[in-house]
Amino acid sequence: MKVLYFAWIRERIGLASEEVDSAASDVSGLVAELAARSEAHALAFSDMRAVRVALDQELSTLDAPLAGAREVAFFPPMTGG
Amino acid sequence: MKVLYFAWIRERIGLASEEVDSAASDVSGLVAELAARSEAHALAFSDMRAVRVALDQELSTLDAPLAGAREVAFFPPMTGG
Amino acid sequence: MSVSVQVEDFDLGAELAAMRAGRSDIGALVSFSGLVREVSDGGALTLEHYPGMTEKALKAIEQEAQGRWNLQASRIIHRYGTLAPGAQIVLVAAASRHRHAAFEAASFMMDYLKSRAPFWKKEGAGESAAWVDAREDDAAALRRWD
Amino acid sequence: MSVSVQVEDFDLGAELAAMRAGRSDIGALVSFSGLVREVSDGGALTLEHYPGMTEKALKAIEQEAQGRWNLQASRIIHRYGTLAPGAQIVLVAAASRHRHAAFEAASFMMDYLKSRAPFWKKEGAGESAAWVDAREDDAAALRRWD
Repeated sequence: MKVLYFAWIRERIGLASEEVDSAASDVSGLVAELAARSEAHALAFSDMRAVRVALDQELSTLDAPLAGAREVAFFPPMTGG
Repeated sequence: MKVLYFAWIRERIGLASEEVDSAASDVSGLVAELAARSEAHALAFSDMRAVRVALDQELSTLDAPLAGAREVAFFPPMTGG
Repeated sequence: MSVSVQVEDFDLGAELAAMRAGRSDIGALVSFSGLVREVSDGGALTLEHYPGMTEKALKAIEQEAQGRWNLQASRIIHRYGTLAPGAQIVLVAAASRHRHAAFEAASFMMDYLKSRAPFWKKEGAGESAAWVDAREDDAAALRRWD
Repeated sequence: MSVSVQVEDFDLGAELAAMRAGRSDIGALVSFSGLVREVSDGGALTLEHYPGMTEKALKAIEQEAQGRWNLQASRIIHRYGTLAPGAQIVLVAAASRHRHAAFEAASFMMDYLKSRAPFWKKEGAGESAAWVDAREDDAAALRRWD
């Protein structure tokens, strides 16, 4: 799957996106895998209260099943408008 | 004093304004005097629930004292905007 | 912070641009435009007003809004005379640092204007022309600001 | 009934004029413009967004408003990239027969957009640049539409 990062999560990880082969069944499982990739990843995912997720461009939640999502995005709470 | 009429009250009375020497102490007294002027006046003032009043260009009420007002206006509820 | 009562049409974009020209302290600008809706017989709308009192009433409404919300700018324009379907009747606009103040102030000024500014609408022309009745829900709209 | 996500500025007057062009069934047109406020260090604002999801989210917000109110027209424009103090960030507009529907729909779309459209603001430039925190009162504003 394709994993995207935005705003300070992107800056902290140092990547806008990466291709990931995940064995996780839900978003939390994917986060655990990603956090193990590097110290930067671990730091970005150290406080999940500040992280939001979208599955295939739809807002979702951290306990949601991945259910074949092809694009998973992590970002802070939105501040548009 | 100068008495002004607007909208259907103006049309019913057939005048936009008239000079009036009134002995009335309040708006209701003035209305009674005006209603006695002609049948058209009487008709215009036959249902006072549909009439609003302004004293010197400030919204007022039918029981208000005239208190030296120089300009009294009668009109239906407003429908601007 | 200004009020106009006029026969002429106005340029909505220019009015809103003027409110924010040369400044960067406004975060939110809300505008309301009231337009003439086509009535069944396709006729025009005629607005009568009370010169002198109208300007006073609109200034009082704008001042009341300024007192209730922290506004950087506000504007009221109300036309009178005969207006064709689709024409602009009224503009009310409020600028503030935050969006809720701007929305509320604009909404407040419209509700007050409907029941407190001396305008009267007549629909149609000639024999079939009729004065528009005041709406009970306009009175109710006013009460929500008490 | 359209949504744009763009770097370029937009002409507010032209956008609002286009919504009512050639029609006479609109009684009320409400617009909200969001502008860049000067921050203490005088720097610019940079908006990042999620291409693809942004357009979907804005269309969903517009559609939700169309479902809740009887709207004759609506429009959302949101810019991204680097914006100077005073610049336009966002336009939300709603046209309806009656003013309360237009006010509510515009206010609703803004509240939803704040918490549901994937934009992130960064204030300032270089070392001192900082991501803007989400506001708790934006979440509260969203809940009032539940």
